[in-house]
Amino acid sequence: MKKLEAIIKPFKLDDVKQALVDIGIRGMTVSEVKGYGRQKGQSELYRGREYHIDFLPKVKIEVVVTDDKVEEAVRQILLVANTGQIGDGKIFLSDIEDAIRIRTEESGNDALN
Amino acid sequence: MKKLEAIIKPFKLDDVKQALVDIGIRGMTVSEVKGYGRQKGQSELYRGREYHIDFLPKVKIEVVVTDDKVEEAVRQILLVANTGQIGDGKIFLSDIEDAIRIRTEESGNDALN
Amino acid sequence: MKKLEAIIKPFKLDDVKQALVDIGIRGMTVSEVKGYGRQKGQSELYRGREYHIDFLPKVKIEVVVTDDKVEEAVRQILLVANTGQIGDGKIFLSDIEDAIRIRTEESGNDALN
Amino acid sequence: MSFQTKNITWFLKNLMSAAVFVITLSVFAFAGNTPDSNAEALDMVWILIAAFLVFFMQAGFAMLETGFTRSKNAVNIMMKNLVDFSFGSLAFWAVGFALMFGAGNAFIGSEGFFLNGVTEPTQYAYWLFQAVFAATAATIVSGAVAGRIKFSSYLIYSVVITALIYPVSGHWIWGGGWLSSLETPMIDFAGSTVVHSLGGWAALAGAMIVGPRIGRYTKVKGPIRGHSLTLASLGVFILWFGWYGFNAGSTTSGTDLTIAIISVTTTLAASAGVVSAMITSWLREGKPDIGMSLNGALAGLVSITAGTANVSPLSAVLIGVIGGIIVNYSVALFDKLKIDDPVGAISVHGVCGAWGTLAVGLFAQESFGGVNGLFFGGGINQLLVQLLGVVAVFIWSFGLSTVMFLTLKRTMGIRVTEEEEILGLDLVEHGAEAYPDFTVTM
Amino acid sequence: MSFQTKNITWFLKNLMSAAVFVITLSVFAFAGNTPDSNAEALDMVWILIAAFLVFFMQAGFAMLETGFTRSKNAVNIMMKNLVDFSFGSLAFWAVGFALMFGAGNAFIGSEGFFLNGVTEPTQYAYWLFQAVFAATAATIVSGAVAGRIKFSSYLIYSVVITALIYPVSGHWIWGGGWLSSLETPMIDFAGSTVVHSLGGWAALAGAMIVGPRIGRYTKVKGPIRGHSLTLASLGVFILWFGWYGFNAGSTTSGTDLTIAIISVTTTLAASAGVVSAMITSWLREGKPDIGMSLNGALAGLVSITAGTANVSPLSAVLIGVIGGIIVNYSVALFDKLKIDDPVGAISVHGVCGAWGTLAVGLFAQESFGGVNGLFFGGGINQLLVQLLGVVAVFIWSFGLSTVMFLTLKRTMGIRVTEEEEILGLDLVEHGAEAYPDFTVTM
Amino acid sequence: MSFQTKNITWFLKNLMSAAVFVITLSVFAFAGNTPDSNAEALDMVWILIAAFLVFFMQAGFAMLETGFTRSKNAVNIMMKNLVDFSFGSLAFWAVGFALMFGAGNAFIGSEGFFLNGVTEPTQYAYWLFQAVFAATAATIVSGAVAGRIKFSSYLIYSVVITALIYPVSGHWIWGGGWLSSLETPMIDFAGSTVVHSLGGWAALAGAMIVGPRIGRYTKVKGPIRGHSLTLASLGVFILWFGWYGFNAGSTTSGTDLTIAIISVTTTLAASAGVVSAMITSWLREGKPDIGMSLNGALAGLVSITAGTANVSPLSAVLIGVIGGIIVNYSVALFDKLKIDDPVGAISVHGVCGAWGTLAVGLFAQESFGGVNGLFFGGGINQLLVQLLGVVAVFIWSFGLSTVMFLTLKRTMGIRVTEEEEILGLDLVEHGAEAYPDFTVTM
Ligand SMILES: Nc1ncnc2c1ncn2[C@@H]1O[C@H](COP(=O)(O)OP(=O)(O)O)[C@@H](O)[C@H]1O
Ligand SMILES: Nc1ncnc2c1ncn2[C@@H]1O[C@H](COP(=O)(O)OP(=O)(O)O)[C@@H](O)[C@H]1O
Ligand SMILES: Nc1ncnc2c1ncn2[C@@H]1O[C@H](COP(=O)(O)OP(=O)(O)O)[C@@H](O)[C@H]1O
Repeated sequence: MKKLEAIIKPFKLDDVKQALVDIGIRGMTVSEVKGYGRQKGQSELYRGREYHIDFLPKVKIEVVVTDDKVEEAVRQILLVANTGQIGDGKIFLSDIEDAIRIRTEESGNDALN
Repeated sequence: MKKLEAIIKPFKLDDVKQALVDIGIRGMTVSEVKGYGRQKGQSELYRGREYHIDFLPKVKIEVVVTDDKVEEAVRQILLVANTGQIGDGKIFLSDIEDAIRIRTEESGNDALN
Repeated sequence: MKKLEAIIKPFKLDDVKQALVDIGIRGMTVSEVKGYGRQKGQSELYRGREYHIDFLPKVKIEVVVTDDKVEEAVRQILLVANTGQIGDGKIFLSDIEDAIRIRTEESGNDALN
Repeated sequence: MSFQTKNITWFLKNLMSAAVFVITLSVFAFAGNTPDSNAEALDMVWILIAAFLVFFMQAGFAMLETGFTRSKNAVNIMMKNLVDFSFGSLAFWAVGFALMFGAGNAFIGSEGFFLNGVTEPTQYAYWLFQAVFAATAATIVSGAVAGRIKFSSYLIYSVVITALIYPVSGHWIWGGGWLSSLETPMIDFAGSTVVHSLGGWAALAGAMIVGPRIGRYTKVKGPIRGHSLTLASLGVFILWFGWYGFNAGSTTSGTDLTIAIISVTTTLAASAGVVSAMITSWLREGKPDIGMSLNGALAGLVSITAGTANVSPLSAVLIGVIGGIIVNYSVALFDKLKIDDPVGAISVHGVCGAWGTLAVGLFAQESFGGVNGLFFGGGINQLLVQLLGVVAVFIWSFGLSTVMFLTLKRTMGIRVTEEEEILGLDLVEHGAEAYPDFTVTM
Repeated sequence: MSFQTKNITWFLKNLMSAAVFVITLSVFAFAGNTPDSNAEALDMVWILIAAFLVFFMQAGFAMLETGFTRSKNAVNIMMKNLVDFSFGSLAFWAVGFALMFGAGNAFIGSEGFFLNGVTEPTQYAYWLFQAVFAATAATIVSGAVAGRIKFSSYLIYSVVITALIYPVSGHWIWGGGWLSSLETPMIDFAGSTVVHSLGGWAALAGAMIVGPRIGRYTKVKGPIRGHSLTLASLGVFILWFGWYGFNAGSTTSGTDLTIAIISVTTTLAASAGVVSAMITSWLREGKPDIGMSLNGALAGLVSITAGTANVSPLSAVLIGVIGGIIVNYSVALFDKLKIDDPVGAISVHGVCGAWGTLAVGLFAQESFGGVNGLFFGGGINQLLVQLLGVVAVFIWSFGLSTVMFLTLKRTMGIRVTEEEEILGLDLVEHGAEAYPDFTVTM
Repeated sequence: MSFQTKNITWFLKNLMSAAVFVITLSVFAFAGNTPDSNAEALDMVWILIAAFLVFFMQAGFAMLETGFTRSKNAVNIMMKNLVDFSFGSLAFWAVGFALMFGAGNAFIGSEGFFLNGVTEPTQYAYWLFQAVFAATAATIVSGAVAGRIKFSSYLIYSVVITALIYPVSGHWIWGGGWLSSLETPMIDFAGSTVVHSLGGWAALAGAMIVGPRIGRYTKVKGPIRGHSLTLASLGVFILWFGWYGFNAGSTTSGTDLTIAIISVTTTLAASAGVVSAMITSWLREGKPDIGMSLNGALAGLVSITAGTANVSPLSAVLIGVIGGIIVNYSVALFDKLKIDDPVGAISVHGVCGAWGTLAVGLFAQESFGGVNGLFFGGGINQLLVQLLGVVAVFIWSFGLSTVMFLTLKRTMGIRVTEEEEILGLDLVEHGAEAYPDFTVTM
């Protein structure tokens, strides 16, 4: 079981969600984050002064998938979230030891279906 | 040392927190997230049109515990956060290599007490 | 490749970011969280009643670094985020199996540079 | 005469002959501007502007209530405020006004339904002024039952209060009924009792019958905090602003120069309410509490409303100071009694309304409103009459509201289910979220 | 006479001699307060206060529009509202007023640019009242094109509408032009057509030419929701409050006692609009929808604006009820036509404005405004004239706005790029964020 | 005459005899409505409504200031605005009014404490009008010291400014003191100097002595941004609305027809301020900046306040344009000087207030206010007197405020600790959070 954490541009959320659902993933958890990276933040104005914002709004999608789905899921995200511009984000992969569904107390892969 | 990530219904936060505290867990970190899953989102209205909201408000509790506490913590969460209805959420377990308390620079299990 | 999750006091965010950037880290992801811990929450008033707030505002910095940078990154965070007072926060270390840059599909350490 | 007719002959064609212009503009005037017609017009202008200001108090109530409650119920609060005014003003047009001001007996009026028979402009103006008052009484209840009452039940209730509960006791005091026909008539100049206490006691009945919000008194955790003290504060500023219409407009005459002293006593009592409520909270809790300070402003305003034309500035300050203290202890008391009133409406409107009404019996001064209270050598009579009025309206409003809310409870139900309450009224009652910007960030 | 001169002789030096005081204060008065001078002064006070209230509607529009749109465009909405009033009032001063009210022909006026030649105080007051109306017409467009129009293009457009589009058709109806010179002159008391439909049809042209927001009709996902229904509701309360100035102020006379009945019909129609819009949405969707209820209030207000001085309270209720129903179906219709109007401006102002204008031909009653409509035995003439006015203004406003927006589109461009729209107008047009508190939490 | 007495005989009983009704309603009137009594009443109605509008500016200031500052200080801003008005109006009642308008010498008044000896209604009205002005002066300081001043110190300061600092220089200019007794008296019609500059210079002293917020000038990171530009914009709309009361109310007379031209110059100057401030920011920074545009509106308003009754519409536009440019450079200047003024109060009120006062000496025109300035052939005298007034008030206000703030600093302390500032004033001073909805989501 692996966790994919995808940091993406906010307006890609719907597309990425749909792409994941289309390959049979049935759950995910999303949060608003701020990202710092190569994509340099906007320059903004505030009461007549220009300044630089380092942190840009991003969306983090966390999705735990069974091992056999990892590759496909990554491929889908790469496909859909890519705009070709700096700041498209990253996918981080890590190991999840177990998952438990609170309602049924199922665990392991069963908890994900 | 393990990390438990519990995605729960927001109104269960206080109960889960208390349950964890009661078994001697002394710290946790909480964030607001949106969840997609089997629990189908509400249908809402907006200026005369009905539509469907896929993402529902959830709360994510992250708690890093020593290995010996994992089982008990999971049990407590299952006990308290369960309403028997779809959408109660998940617990994900993963490995944490080390924890460091910033103030004292203690690391390992000491950082958690 | 490791992930550092640092839970810090919000007003330290800028300093920590700068410290990480100064040692050559080129990306990180930040989110607002609420923390429960030893630092006892403020006592607040609401319409004439005193009460206690358990959860305090914290900032979570997630940064994925190549193995050789872990130690330095931790040291920097400890250096900068420490105020010597309860509630300074924690750093959690965990393993990341892979990172992929969405734009270029680079993976591994390359995705982090 | 319609707008455009006037405009035709207006402006530039007459640029060279300003005199002609004035004549044209004042067609009616020349048909006979007299001191009396001018006085009548000025009175009407005053009533109308005051009515507009009182209308605007609806915005104040909406902001105050939503600020003091959770974001998951914000839409519901807005709907309740919008709808109690709308249904309320229609109900007051159809029924309420006739019961309150129509010829009738000492208990109730009975003529003028649907403004039938009304032809005088001044009567229309007066209707509007009274309608916005009636809607205020209805709105007071909204805050006290926020977060758990069923929208449909609230809607029915708000029609009943504006069509029946408010007008009847209003008739007693303002419509020529028994409380105004006593040898020493009750004095409630702008409605500490007629409007505020009435609303406050209805709110009390509502809060008791609908019961406290889930988690309010059952858990160790703190109070259920509101979602925007900024908007709550804005609400108080708007209410204070509108209150000038409420109090000074109650002369229903702009040629009655007491409007000046009324405006002054209103200002001073409100200020004094803020100061004393804040200091009281500071002494009790160690910090100047914003919730109490905001409530202090309203407490001062409600307290001065009955006697605003009858007391000196100094007395107004004292009345406000006491109002500000009362509200602190009253809120604490209802909390101890586990009567859950998210915005403090019972204390602010009910209790301070009663205090303000009694205060007239103490502080009234002949040189202001023609009557002396206890402290100014007028004896205890006025005070007793005021007390009688307070009690009578309490019995009427609390009694009828209790009947009404209980009936609703037993028939269509008065409270949303536990699950609905947890999800929030916005979602379950209106299918809406107040601040849904997350998934739409695009 | 300047302020301080009066003050010198003012107050305490004369404390002992109040009589002297009054004399001092009323230097001018004693030079000759007459019933006519008083009536003139009262008229002016009324116009000015009404103008202030109409000005305040800008705040209402700003809140309504920002509430119904996303937070990433909130600053842009504020800027548009601030700037259309500012540029608009300057444009109306320089050009618009002369075209609308200056002596000229049946189609257009042509004297009084820059208030040239104006010396009478009443004319200044009248200018202000008209300027805030003109700015209202401009602001209506803002909501319909929100979230994608280029700021610079909007700015140019708002100058054109206040300097040219609004004044010319305004001249026809209010400035002595052809629609007011017909045998049966068109009746549009406070501007259902002159202001609201005009703005609504311009909004229609704008929304069509600028095109829908990205994702609005192309995806399965739901509507693009606004970021604060609380602020949107506040906006409606403010607009309703300001509308009293809009309608009752349109007598441009405080001695004209019809201001009372106007205020009453305005209140009842707005209330009726809320009630019927809410019930309609309840029946159609199963829940009382807040967006529709808020739009219902505005629909009622827009609908009564033309006939506010010409219809009975009961007719006002009916007009409002129908307005509230219309707005439901109209919003749905434009959605089906994929004309993206984030705040419903086209339906509320355009369609309900037309309905309100026609309603005068149906519901007008001699005992109120001197004219009978179809339902009261006046025959069909007035209705036909109203229809003529509706159509004429539609052609003018929609036509000219189309030309204007198309010209802008082909020259400087009318819409931000896709990338900019996604990032939000606040960032790309103003370098700002409306709620930037995250990284600054410190 | 109390309300209910009137009501008894009111309405439906007399439905058949409207004539009787009018008589009943106008008991006083028939005792003698005269042109003079009507004029007096109209003057009072005007003063009061204007005072209500100026009161409402408190809401505007509260929204503006909270919008431009961080959410962790939002409650504190609300409290400061609520409390400076409340303490301020009590202080002005007790002391300030007597010092300002009481008989005395050229420097200070000394009669009428606690409204002692005041009996005339008009004097009460005048007190209220002056009290809301005094509170405005106090509130101006609030924004400049936001985010770090101790609440208790602010509270004391706000009493001192309304009880002493404002009234004394006010006496010089409006109360019969030396600046109004010069051969060529200073002209400050509605208070560019008396109110705004005074407040602005006090704000300057405050901001300098309390020092910049942590991180404001010490780090590379950008400015400390506010938490809601939406609320800040709402604040500006409210202020603009209230300003009509501020300026046009300053005739303290509704029969003085200059209220029309005042309202026009106020509107045009504000609009011009927006336009020029926006364009200046656009040229300087490449984008139309909302902060500057909002400040531009206020800059235009402050700038026209002194000369609003003395200049032509065209001059008003020029005065506003220059105000809008000044505010851009002034904000930048104080930033360079590291004087931290989160809302720009010093520039808007202090600097533009001075500009507006001087502008009278340049643009005054006999045909408007009876006096000619330099540009209209009046010579340099008026300008020099204006300059004298500007300098005198600067010395008085800045001097006394400096003394006051330094005294507070050395005694009870004027600034919260670093840790408290980082946590936010809401938590440490009031034990509150403005938006605490997270843990309560339930
Ligand atoms: N090492 C990292 N650890 C955690 N998050 C990162 C890291 N590097 C980048 N990110 C996240 O990915 C986002 C995009 O990265 P950026 O360098 O701007 O563009 P790109 O991924 O296209 O090279 C950042 O805003 C940040 O949220
Ligand atoms: N595979 C997953 N990865 C990450 N989060 C998930 C996953 N599946 C579910 N979740 C989270 O758990 C929540 C509850 O899941 P859901 O399927 O709705 O109900 P249940 O857990 O009762 O089956 C979701 O809203 C989502 O936040
Ligand atoms: N076991 C834990 N798991 C996850 N987060 C924790 C844990 N313990 C502490 N935290 C986070 O660290 C923050 C600081 O911890 P706290 O115990 O208050 O102070 P300190 O780290 O100085 O001992 C908490 O607010 C919480 O967000």
